[in-house]
Amino acid sequence: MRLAMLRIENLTMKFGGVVACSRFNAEVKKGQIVGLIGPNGAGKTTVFNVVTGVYRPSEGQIFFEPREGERHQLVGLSPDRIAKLGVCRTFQNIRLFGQLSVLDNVFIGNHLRLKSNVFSTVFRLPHYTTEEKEIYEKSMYLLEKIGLQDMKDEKAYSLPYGMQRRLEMARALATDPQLLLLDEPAAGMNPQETQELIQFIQEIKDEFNLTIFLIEHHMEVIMEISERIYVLDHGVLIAEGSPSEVQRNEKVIEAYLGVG
Amino acid sequence: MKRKIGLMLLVLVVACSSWVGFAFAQPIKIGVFEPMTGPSAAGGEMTVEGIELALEMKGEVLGREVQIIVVDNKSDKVEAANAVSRLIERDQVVAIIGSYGSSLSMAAGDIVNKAKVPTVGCSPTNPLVTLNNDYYFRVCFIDPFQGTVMANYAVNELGAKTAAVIQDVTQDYSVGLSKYFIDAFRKLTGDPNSIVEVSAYNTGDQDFTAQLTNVKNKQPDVIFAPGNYGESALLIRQARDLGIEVPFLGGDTWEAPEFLSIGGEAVEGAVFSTHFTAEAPVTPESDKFLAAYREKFGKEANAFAALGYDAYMLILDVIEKVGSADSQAIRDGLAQVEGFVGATGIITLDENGDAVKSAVINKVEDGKFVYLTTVEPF
Amino acid sequence: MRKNGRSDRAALLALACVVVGLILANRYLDDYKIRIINLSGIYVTLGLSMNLINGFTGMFSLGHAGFMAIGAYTVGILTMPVQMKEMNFFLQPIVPFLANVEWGFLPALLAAGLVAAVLGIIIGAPVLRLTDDYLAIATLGFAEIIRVVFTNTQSLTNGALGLKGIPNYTNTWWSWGVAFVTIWFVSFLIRGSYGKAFMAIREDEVAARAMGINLFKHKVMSFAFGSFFAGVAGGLLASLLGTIDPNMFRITLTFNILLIVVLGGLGRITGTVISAVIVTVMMEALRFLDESINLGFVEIKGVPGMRMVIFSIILILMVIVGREGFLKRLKGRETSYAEN
Amino acid sequence: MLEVVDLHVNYGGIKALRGINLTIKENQIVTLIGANGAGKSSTLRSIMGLVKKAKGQVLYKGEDISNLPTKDIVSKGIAMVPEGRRVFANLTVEENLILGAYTRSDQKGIERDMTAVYDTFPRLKERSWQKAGTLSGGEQQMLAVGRALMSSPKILMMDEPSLGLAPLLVKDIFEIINLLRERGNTILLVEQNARKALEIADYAYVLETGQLVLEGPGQDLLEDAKVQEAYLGAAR
Amino acid sequence: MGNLSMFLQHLTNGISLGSLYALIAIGYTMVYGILRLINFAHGDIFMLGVYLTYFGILYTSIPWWLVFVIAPAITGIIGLFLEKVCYKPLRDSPRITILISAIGASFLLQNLGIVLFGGRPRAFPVPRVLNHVVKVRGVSINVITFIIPVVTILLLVGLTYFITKTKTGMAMRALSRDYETASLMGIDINKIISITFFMGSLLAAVGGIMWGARYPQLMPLMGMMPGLKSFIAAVVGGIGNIAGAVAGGFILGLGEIMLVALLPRLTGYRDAFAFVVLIIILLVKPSGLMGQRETEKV
Repeated sequence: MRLAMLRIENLTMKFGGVVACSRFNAEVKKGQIVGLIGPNGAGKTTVFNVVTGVYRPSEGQIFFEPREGERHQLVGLSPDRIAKLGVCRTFQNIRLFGQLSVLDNVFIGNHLRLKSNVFSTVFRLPHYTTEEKEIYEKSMYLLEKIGLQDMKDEKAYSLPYGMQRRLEMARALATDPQLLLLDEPAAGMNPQETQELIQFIQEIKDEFNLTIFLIEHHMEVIMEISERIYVLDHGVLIAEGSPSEVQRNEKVIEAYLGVG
Repeated sequence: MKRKIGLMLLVLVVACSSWVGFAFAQPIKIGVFEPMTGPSAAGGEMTVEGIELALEMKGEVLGREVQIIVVDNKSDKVEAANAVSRLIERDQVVAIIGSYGSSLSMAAGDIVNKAKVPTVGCSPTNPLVTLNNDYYFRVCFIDPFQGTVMANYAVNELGAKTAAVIQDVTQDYSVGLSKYFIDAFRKLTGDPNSIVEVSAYNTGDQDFTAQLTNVKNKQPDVIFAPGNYGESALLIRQARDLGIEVPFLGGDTWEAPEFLSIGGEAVEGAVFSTHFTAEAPVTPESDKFLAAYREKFGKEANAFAALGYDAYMLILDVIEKVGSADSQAIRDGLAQVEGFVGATGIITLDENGDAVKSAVINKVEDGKFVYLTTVEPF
Repeated sequence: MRKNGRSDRAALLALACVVVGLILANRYLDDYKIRIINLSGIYVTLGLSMNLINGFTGMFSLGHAGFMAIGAYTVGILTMPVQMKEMNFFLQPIVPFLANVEWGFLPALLAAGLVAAVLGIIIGAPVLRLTDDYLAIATLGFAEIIRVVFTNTQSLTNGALGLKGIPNYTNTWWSWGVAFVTIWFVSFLIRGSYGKAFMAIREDEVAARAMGINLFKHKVMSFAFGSFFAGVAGGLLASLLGTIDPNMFRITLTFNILLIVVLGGLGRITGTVISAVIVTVMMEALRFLDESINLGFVEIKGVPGMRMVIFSIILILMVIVGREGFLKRLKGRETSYAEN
Repeated sequence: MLEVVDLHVNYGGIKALRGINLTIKENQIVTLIGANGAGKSSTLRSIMGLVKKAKGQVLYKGEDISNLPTKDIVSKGIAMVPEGRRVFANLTVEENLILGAYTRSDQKGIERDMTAVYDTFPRLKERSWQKAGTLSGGEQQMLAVGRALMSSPKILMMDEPSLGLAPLLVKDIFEIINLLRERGNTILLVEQNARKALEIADYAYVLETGQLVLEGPGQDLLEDAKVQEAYLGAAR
Repeated sequence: MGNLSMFLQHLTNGISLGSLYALIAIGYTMVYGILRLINFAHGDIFMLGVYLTYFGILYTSIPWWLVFVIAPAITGIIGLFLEKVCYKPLRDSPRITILISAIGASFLLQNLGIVLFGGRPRAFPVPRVLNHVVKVRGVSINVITFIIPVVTILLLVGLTYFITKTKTGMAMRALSRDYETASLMGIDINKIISITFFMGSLLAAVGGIMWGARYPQLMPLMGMMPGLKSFIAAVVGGIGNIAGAVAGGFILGLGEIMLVALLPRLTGYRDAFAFVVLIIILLVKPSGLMGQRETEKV
């Protein structure tokens, strides 16, 4: 039995009178890539927002267990606490630090692991300089990984769409996450870019020993890389299982894939 | 090395130019820093009118022309300090007049003291202005005197047994005056409980009904409410609306046409101390000043114009007496002033540089300031 | 990294120039010009401290006058000689525990900064979760409250009478020394990880939190640093003027600093420094607008207040024409927030 | 009826549209499909004058309307149902509909259309005094469509009307679209539910990263292998 | 003076002051509600309105009641012009930018006031009818004190009607949430915003006239404090909500008076009262008493 790194139990989220998500249960095991699909507005991003602490759920519990014997209840924690525990994410509508350079965006991803205090950064004490150098090298490595090392001084907003998506992922990787939540990483990408993305996700998963939970519309992505898929519709879980199971599920076909 | 040569050259140039300047009998420059904008603008304007009039009447001393340089201090401390510094350095004035508003004068105090340029204040009545400053003088009396005068008037003339005080806590002038009034009033009545209420407001406030309602409830015999003429006029108006009938007493700042126009009928009967009144000329110089003022501005002069006039005339008188327009000489001359006959009275400067002179008490009657009495220094 | 090295050298060069400039200025310039130089230095500190909060961290705070007041009074009360205090507090004696203190300038300045920073944290912490305009109004409110409190606590601040006779320690070395410490502090802070985190918050709070940045902690930190330097600058100003009162610290003072920050560009250090100097000098240079101009044959009557009209027009133009600051536009690097 | 010629749109440095050409004939349903961020919404928005065009023209009945302000385009008879419905949540249902007819002054016509909308969407009539923000997603979508219809448009453009709706409602929406066409409206439809869109479309365009990659009658595209792979899911 | 009549007097004073705050807050809240913009210059437009009335009465032969109509109309036009110059170019900019522009506009009007009208205060010519005192059982009330709440309530009713029942009002409400969709309805955004600014400034001027009649002292900086306080009133009531603004105004006015009445020792702190209330409201219920909370979408 693999460790259930993320367990969502009975999650319900209401906004005013609207129920975005109702009694949702899911589990992501360590080392897995798990997909979350469903029509637009089904409540997928809400699930991500609740897991990362942006919203506090109306009901339900979320457990994060990065390693055996270390279990955290994520409900009630602030987003930054959750990120520190090792859960990081990307956003559906890219949220980079637009006016800052590409390098700085990744640099900031490292901030939560910074050991030096603010005064040693200002007075540039030796242990900070060493640490800064490490962060710089790590950031450059990540930029190389996504092929943006030559654009490190460009402002983030000036990058083309596809590169912005990749930069967002590099930024998230810089936080040293155990669990990475990707919100529609392939949105707006053409088939070729999408293929590259699939490879990239596999690669980083292996290299950084990640567990990945992703929302995606591109069926080829989700079907190719996920081990398990959850299907949400109107905030309700309508199916779960392996890609092939889900694909054959009639409810799913009706709600999402569309029938003739 | 190069720097040294540069320095020497510079010294040479400065020396030459000052010598050349002297040879052509450059005008004697007197700086004026007064608030021409901002909350204290009215007082500044009135003062400058008097100074300009004095310049017209006596534009020459020791055979040299006198020039005044007026700088706006915007009723602001930083600006006041800059203005004075500029007068001293850029305009090279030998003496300075100013400023309406004690806090503005204080902002200039350190600068004139350091630069050793004698300065004569027209109407700053806060004792701190001249304290510990060998170069600051003034032609007006100070708050302790004014507060005491009004307390005397209240007790002796009006027969008041109780009083309420409403002060503008943001004005040093108002706070100071109130304090001296309270002390004197308690002493005169011999009753520590004779001050029945001390209430407060801020400059710029327009609604005083709450404070006044509290005061009304205490039924004082008089109300002492020194402050800006604008706020004071509104305050008295609202008091009358609330049915408070007792006399209002105040200080020299009330002497402005706006006090009458804003206050309207309500300020009828208000009594205040001031430095000078057109109705009771105290010296021959008063008559001269009044006539000239009437001719130039077509209206009756007020105390601030008269004080401006006196400050200027005093400086010129000292220059004449010591026979030099050198700053140090003027200062030393000022320190000796005794019995100078000014428009506002006979001025003797005490060891602090404060004028020892009489105060005038005015009353509002039929929309005009009417002279009541003169109070001699104690 | 190499780029940093180069700008460090440029900064050193600039520092050397200013030091030489100050030596020359102190030797050849008159007190009036020295005073302007002092004020410029103080305004550099003020501009940068406000820019740290408003420009780099993106919190729109209008509380600067309040923090300056705290700093100014701290320096005033701590450095004033004992008899001077007695003389000042002639209406109501000063509270006994302050009556006999007489500190040196440096410890007093540091205390000014610290008191301002601590009050900044106490005051700021609860309101920092407000956004934009609400934060602006709340901080402006705090500055007003500080002013009202200072007016009314007579035995502590001498109320409306203000303080007079604060020793004049401030000279060009102090004012520009502090300015340089501020420049150095802010630029190193911004270059380091924490400063980048501040800017991340400005760019996108949600994303910053998702990257593990504790919003509250960082905002409070930025606010504390900003108010620290504002307090120190207030102390310098008090010591330069020798006299202070609560009325000095009105909203208008904050607006002046805002003008400097907007002119120099939100989130720009060099721009702020240059604009602080320009604005201070212009405030004086434009005095002619308020005065009568004699052209020989005709005299144009000066209009008091014209200067401030011009300044407000400049402020509005600055915002409309160059949204990120005029100086930046002069440098030809054009970007727009809005298109992002 | 509506023609778009060589349309370019830039957002900052990003080229959102790079030369789009569309032709919409009267009484047709034309659909625009493509992935998120491909530029579908940008196309609609620039036709309505909501975003600045970098280059290109929009012709309506032969008349150049590229540079008209939005309100004039609306009064010419083009209406749009924006993505995500965007009903005025603080207004009642009825007020939303009244605003839909903002450009019109024929009181009788407005009343007639209002009745027509209420007939088409009886749920709205039941809730006419409710604030629009309290409606469910499906009801809001109906309101958004009804509101657009109130301007009695010649051309109705819909941006992802099925977004976030339950399958049943999606079916309803497409039925309504069909109905509208039968009533003589011309419709430009942007949809992510590519299959449904293509099924009802007379003509369709496929957008990819700001460019048209494919066009043809709806049925043809539905059978196109590439389209099937990319947009209909590899399911079949 | 008995305790009861003193209390009643305080109450009357509070209602009088509160209704003035409310009157100015209506205009504030209206502009904010539509544009989501704190029009810092609102207080200064208020000042312009009072000065225009002053000049109208003293320097023209127009009867005062007509000036009371004309001056606000002119002020409205000035407000509309201000929007075109200072705010319109920045409509798509970040809020901070517009806020700075608003501060600049406020600063500009204040200093223009100093240049044009001089720094010295002037006396507002209060028409006789508005200015005599009535005594009711020991409580003194100036007639103007009756008029102001009446005007406030009338305006509240009138505006509420306008906003809820007319097409333009509907367009305003629609616009306040969503410019773009509003323009999709064929609403001329610029026109509606202009109307909003016209009305907002007109209301400021009406408030100004009432203020002038109650506190007849005119100064170029007179708009600052009433402006800030009525803004606070608008926030307390829930900004964007007209009834809320009126409620906020009364709360603030009564609160200020009652602070002095109940805690006479704290009179010096009266000016800080409004700000303390503001901060408490912002922390406890940022949307104000009657406002609705908006949630940010991620």
